Amino acid sequence: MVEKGKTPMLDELERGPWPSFVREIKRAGRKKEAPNDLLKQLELSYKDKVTHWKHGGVVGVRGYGGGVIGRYSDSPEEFPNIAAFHTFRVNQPSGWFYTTKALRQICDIWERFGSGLTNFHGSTGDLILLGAPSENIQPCFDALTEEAGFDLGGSASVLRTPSACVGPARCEYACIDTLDLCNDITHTFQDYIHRPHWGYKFKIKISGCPNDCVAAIARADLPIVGTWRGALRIDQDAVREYVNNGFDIENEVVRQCPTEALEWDANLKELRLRAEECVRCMHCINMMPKALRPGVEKGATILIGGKAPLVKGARLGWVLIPFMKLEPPYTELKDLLERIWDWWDEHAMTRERVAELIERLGMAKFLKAIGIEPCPEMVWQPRTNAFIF
Amino acid sequence: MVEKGKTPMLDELERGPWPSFVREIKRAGRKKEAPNDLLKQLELSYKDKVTHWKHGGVVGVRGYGGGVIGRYSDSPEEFPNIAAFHTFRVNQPSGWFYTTKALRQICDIWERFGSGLTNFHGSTGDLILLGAPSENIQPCFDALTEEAGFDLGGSASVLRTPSACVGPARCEYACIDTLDLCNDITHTFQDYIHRPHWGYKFKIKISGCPNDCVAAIARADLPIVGTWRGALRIDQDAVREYVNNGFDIENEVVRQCPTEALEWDANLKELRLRAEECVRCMHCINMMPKALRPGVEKGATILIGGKAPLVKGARLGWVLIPFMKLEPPYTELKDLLERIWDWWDEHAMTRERVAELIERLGMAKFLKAIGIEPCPEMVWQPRTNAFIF
Amino acid sequence: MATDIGPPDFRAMLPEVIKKNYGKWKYHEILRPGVLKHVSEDGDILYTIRVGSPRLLAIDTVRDICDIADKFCNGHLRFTSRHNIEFMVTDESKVEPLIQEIRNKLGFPVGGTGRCISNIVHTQGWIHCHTPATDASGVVKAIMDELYEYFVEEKLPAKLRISEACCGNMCGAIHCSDIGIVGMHTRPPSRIDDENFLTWCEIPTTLASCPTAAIRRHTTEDGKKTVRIIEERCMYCGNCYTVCAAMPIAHPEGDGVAIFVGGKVSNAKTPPKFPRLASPWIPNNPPRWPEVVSAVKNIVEVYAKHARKGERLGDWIDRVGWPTFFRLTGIPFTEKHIDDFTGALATYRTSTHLKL
Amino acid sequence: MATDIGPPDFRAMLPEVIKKNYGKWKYHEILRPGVLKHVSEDGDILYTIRVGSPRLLAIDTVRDICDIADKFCNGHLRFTSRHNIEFMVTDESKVEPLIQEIRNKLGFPVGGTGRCISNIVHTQGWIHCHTPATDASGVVKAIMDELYEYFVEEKLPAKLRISEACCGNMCGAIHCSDIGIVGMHTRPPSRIDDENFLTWCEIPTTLASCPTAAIRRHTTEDGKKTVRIIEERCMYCGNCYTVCAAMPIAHPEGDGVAIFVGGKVSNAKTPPKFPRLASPWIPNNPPRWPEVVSAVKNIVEVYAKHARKGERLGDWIDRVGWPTFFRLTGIPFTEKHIDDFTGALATYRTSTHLKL
Ligand code: SRM
Ligand code: SRM
Ligand code: SRM
Ligand code: SRM
Ligand code: SF4
Ligand code: SF4
Ligand code: SF4
Ligand code: SF4
Ligand code: SF4
Ligand code: SF4
Ligand code: SF4
Ligand code: SF4
Repeated sequence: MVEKGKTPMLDELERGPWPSFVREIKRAGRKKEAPNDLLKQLELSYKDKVTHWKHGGVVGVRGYGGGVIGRYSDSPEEFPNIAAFHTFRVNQPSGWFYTTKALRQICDIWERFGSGLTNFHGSTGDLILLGAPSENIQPCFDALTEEAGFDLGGSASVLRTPSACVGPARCEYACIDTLDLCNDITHTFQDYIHRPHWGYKFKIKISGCPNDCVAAIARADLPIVGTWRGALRIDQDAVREYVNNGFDIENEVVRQCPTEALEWDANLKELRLRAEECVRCMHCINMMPKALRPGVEKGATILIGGKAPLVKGARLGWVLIPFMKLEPPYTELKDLLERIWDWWDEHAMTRERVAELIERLGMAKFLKAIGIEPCPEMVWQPRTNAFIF
Repeated sequence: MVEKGKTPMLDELERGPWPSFVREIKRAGRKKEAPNDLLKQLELSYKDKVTHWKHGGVVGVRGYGGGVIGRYSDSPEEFPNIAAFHTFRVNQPSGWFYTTKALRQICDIWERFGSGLTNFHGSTGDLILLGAPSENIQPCFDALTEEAGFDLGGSASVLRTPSACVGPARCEYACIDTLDLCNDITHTFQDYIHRPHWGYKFKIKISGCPNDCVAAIARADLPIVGTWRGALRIDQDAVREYVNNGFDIENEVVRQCPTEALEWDANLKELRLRAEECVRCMHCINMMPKALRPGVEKGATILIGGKAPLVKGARLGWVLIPFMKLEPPYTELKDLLERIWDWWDEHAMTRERVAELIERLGMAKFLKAIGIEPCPEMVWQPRTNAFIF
Repeated sequence: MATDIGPPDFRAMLPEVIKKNYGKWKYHEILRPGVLKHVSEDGDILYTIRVGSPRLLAIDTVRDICDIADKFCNGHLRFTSRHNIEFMVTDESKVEPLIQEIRNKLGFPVGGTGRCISNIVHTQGWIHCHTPATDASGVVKAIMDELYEYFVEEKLPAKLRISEACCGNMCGAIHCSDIGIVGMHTRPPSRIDDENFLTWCEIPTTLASCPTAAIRRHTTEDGKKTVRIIEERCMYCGNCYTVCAAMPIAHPEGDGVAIFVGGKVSNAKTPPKFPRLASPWIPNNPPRWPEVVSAVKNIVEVYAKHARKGERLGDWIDRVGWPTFFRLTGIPFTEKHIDDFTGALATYRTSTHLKL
Repeated sequence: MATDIGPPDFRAMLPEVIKKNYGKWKYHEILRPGVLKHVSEDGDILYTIRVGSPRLLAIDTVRDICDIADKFCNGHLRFTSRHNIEFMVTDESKVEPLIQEIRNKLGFPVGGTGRCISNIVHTQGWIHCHTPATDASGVVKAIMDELYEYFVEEKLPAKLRISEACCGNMCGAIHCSDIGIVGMHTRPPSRIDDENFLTWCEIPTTLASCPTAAIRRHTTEDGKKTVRIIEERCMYCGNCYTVCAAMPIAHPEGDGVAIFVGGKVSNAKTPPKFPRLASPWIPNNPPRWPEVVSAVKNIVEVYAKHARKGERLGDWIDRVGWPTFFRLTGIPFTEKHIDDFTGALATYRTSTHLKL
């Protein structure tokens, strides 16, 4: 363990009400040496104000092209126990549900092969096992798959680990079976997850409704967001109960509806919906979950192109298919994915995300290639310029 | 005169309730031959579906670099009377006010030297005299200036004829003296109007209030739009009168205010304004001109960069100076104009409008060069990207 | 020879009542379409009669107009920013006779105020320009004949401003109108006049004029320096022809008009905005452009039927959404409606806010 | 050797009550911060206790978590998309003891639901990455210590989501958060390792990686092929370093963080939006980054004071306008706030709608 006072800046971060990552590192340091070197190297970073990790480094397991991030210290003499400190991206179960049995198995394996440090979870959704020496990579992987039944997620130019919100498991808003869909496509496309077939990464995230609790629209090349067709459902008695309990339905719901689709008839004590105006923003439902629910004809909006800023700026996903039914075996969606990947793979430059490719070659070409008809739902508005090719 | 039946398509356009330009051409054709050839050439265009005017052609008056648009027929043998058919851009008086005396003088001159056809007015605002042969250009100009006291407006790479809404002459909304300002800067910058000093055109338009009745924001490199500081003025008695007469103030005004700055107190029968929320959109004033008026501290918002689509797309003007007092001799504005022109002239490529230059070199450089501090009013929102130089 | 005298001072042109009440107007009313009443702080009253004009006027018509102004308005009048004529009187009893005189002498309509369609701002077209893809005056006449009732009666939810420009230069400033009609070429300027090229044009300027870099240098077999078009890059903007006469772009079959809808200029309620594409191309069909006229009329009627009182066309569409606009008007939505120019990104729908 | 087995089926991980009521939940309530109650159509009830986590966990802590889940939750638990821990029980009487146990055993806070600040999504920083411009865990810890009360109490107008990414790659997906903190380099990667260049990097890929074409080929005096930076073009994005290890960009004094505000992901009420720049650069000041913490706290407090109930930070700012935001927070507005990247045009105010 790192002695108190040897890492004064990090010791400071043991204080305060929020759980401390320093305490976690120290705790792991009671059993292993790597966390202690990590802490000391980190203290050095706090002093120098730069990272002390070297650039990249390719490591991996047999038969896979990703799933492990190679990482080497730039001061291996000083911090020999983290000279090589690679991480595993372990593919989480849909919705991040675990039995304690499964978690304990992982802990035990990681105690054997790794630093004992984890991230629950990484920002893509994987269970991250943080830091193992090179020689342990393969045995650790073997133990994970054979003993615990866990596989690796994606890294590098592959299909990245899909993720999904809690959905029907615990949320009344879910319009699609996010967990089953996530599990199904993860299994269907294992090969794309484990072996680079393309020039860059591709991400899929699945939210059960437009609240988008996995931030799919911002972080997935293919965001899938549950929604419904037709009118949302109103339980007028339950609405009245809200109102009778003092809920200000006029100001908190009716006036906040972005399309003025709602009206509160104060005399009849009835909430009226002009269903054709509703844009499924969830607001009224969010405010009165006991009284309102999505409609009965459920499905999802499929979007395309969400991503982080580099290199051309961040992109939110764009509507590609306003409404698609999504039921097992999800053939329509899988076919669509294959068509998108084919086109992307054929035309993309290295490190070009699908959004960037569409922008470069044009939405019209993309739609044509994947066989989707243009519709006004795809855009906020038609073009303003007369530069029509 | 053109015989009925010789121009069957245009004859058709004599019918119908809207005033007919064909009738006007024919009427002018009773006195002159040019209009008759014009009609015949136009009939040919209607048949061929292409113009029969040749490209450009430089003509002008002594000492000026613009004000006359050269125009030659592509079939001079067939239409000898419009073989050369140049137009004058005559600088209108501010606000397009005329005495009949002035108009008759112009008509008489144009009867002497031109086709007898006019446009009241051109889209920039000039009084257009449509079609004269080359040899009449100079004498016509001399007559216009010496007899009628009219000068030419701008064409080519010059300061184009400024224009202004009717403003204080007949509009209660005017926050600046649009007509005086227009007249003043037109006279101050005659040299820039008559002789090309720059690589391209520059337009100024002046509207007395945010209703922008000369479409300055869309059509001027420097739109000037009257506005006010502080609270708009409310005559509560007059408000009550509107309401008593059945005006639905709640739905037509209060709810339409874009910033929820207004509230109608139905009990006290009082319209309340949260002045700090008002964005001066004019809506409430437009709806109740008898009761509401702009505030007392008047001035203008100065914008930059409005223009038509070619080559980089149309631009609406951008806020440059949120509020500037505008009183004779308008020194602050004129200094600003000179600074803008200096910078533009120094850096612009040929045919590069000021908006395009700002986009190419960056707003920050532009602001620095003209000595204006950045302020959040210049933008709808700050940047979303982290690509900060 | 007098130069740089500038325009006459507007003050010399103003009617007495305006000089007296300059900057002191208090409020106005619209008495009926085309008739405004302005009241000043001193209680003076001014009636304005707005008259539709073809803009292209014979001087004898201008003289007729002057006759009327002499008879009723002490020899003063004005024109508006949309090319209408305005007669102003102080005496209410003169309003009706003045309107009669206008009707009899000019035959021009009174209207265009308030929730009317006003005059169509337009440009030269085949009457006087070298670059048009369509005519201006003819299209305007055909449309206004059909929409006449909307000029003389207040039948719309709000004002509706139509503009027409005969080419992409958009002199008519259609680029912020409720309905903008713009001449569109749809053929590349490939019939290059190699003979005259170097006489009429500069190669660098010509190359630079093209927004899509579709023009490249070329030397003919007999050694003439000229240019050629990479046709699949050309978006037919015509900017090359503006700078170089040797590259005619007009084409009898390829030329036509596009219709844009939902722009506005005023800051009233909502900020100014550009109109957006409704119909990418409608053929030229002189003299009455029936397809254009009915397309415009359809949009006006759908708007009149569905928008709320006081709601500009673009504000209505933005409220109900473009999918609804396309559904109600029956205009087909195609890949041409999806922007692919520099600002395209901002037009893609980045939300699941959808009417399904 | 087993490969391509994929993740375990989630169904094996679900508690009984969830298996039974899968897809049949009817509504939920938030009983208090961190305690959700979900009721199914069959009347079954599920209580969820949400627990703040440092995300970086020692396996012994994971085992402690498992102990709690074994004791109270039949051996099931889950994590959220923002890295919190969720314990679920069906028996209301277990809620309080469970919370006690969490407090005693883990010392982690219960909260983060509804109108709280939830966990800060963040990335590796100096703990495990090669490109950071700042640390992640340390910044997050410092901020959450200060904003702790907002996690455990519902004190805000609406939910507030903070994210942190240690470099422009933005693994933390800060690019749609209410408050996004992003590591910023402000020095060009000019210390190029010419010796190793060709071993570590490909020249074409390196040139192509630069969004501003600031990298050009270079040959050293002794003939080594490498690259050089045109410094005034560089915007310090670090993308070149991502593809080429020979171009280190990190710099002790130049590195720091920028703060963006007003983004959101959900479609609730308003569409998703990107956050916008509040503070362009704040220096790294480990271990507690006091300037960053107080900048974030200031924004949270101004928001808490001025926004309406139910109004997300960005919706509030968009309603009152950015000038008001800058005025109320006292953050200076500089030329750096004015966009100059590809979408800049759409950010310029094209209206006179102004608070003056
Ligand atoms: C571990 C993780 C951060 C974390 O602490 O959670 C991570 C870590 C790295 N990311 Fe990431 N990214 C992680 C989620 C993301 C996300 C979020 C998401 O997936 O939802 C994004 C934004 C979404 C997106 O993909 O657009 C993200 C956008 C990037 C980018 C920029 C990609 C772009 O197109 O803009 C890079 C750069 C690259 O790939 O070259 C990158 C690269 C990296 C690298 C591999 C560094 C590099 O330059 O090669 C980092 C390795 C750090 C390390 O040593 O462990 N990472 N990265 C996340 C993966 C964990 C997991 O599998 O669960
Ligand atoms: C006469 C007029 C149209 C009319 O019928 O009213 C007109 C006619 C021409 N305009 Fe214009 N423009 C006229 C107002 C405009 C306006 C409106 C305005 O000024 O408010 C615009 C849009 C605003 C703007 O400037 O951005 C306008 C934008 C253009 C452009 C595009 C400029 C651009 O930067 O996008 C060109 C092309 C050019 O200058 O090379 C152009 C060019 C032309 C030329 C000179 C043709 C050319 O390619 O060289 C036309 C001469 C026609 C002729 O033979 O008479 N005209 N032009 C208008 C001037 C009358 C007047 O002085 O009152
Ligand atoms: C005479 C004229 C100014 C001039 O100097 O010539 C003028 C005069 C008036 N305008 Fe205007 N506007 C005039 C062109 C415009 C334009 C420019 C244009 O159409 O090209 C606009 C911008 C149009 C746009 O947004 O696209 C314009 C937007 C307004 C508005 C804003 C209406 C809106 O809802 O957006 C008002 C307010 C109103 O109507 O209540 C207004 C109000 C007025 C008032 C009521 C002002 C007043 O108190 O006197 C005047 C009579 C209104 C009427 O016609 O109903 N004026 N007005 C112009 C008449 C043009 C014509 O012949 O039709
Ligand atoms: C557990 C979790 C899903 C999961 O699979 O893990 C989840 C669960 C719920 N979300 Fe969420 N959301 C979760 C991440 C998100 C995210 C993603 C994020 O924060 O990165 C968002 C988008 C945030 C954004 O817009 O930036 C999100 C936007 C919402 C909204 C929309 C709120 C809004 O006003 O914009 C609702 C509706 C509401 O709160 O009434 C919602 C509602 C809910 C409900 C009430 C749904 C339900 O009926 O069960 C759940 C409890 C809410 C609560 O915490 O108050 N959830 N929710 C995630 C918990 C994260 C955490 O630990 O804090
Ligand atoms: S995205 Fe919708 S369905 Fe999924 S957890 Fe959030 S609120 Fe529930
Ligand atoms: S879901 Fe949104 S759009 Fe639909 S009615 Fe409810 S608040 Fe309105
Ligand atoms: S812009 Fe304003 S001041 Fe000028 S005429 Fe129009 S309403 Fe009156
Ligand atoms: S001018 Fe516009 S913003 Fe101001 S109070 Fe009136 S309606 Fe509201
Ligand atoms: S719009 Fe085009 S064709 Fe029409 S007048 Fe202007 S430049 Fe000529
Ligand atoms: S018409 Fe426009 S796009 Fe086509 S070649 Fe000419 S300038 Fe280029
Ligand atoms: S945001 Fe940058 S520094 Fe942080 S983990 Fe991701 S790639 Fe590494
Ligand atoms: S940091 Fe970015 S902008 Fe600078 S040289 Fe590298 S890639 Fe180019």
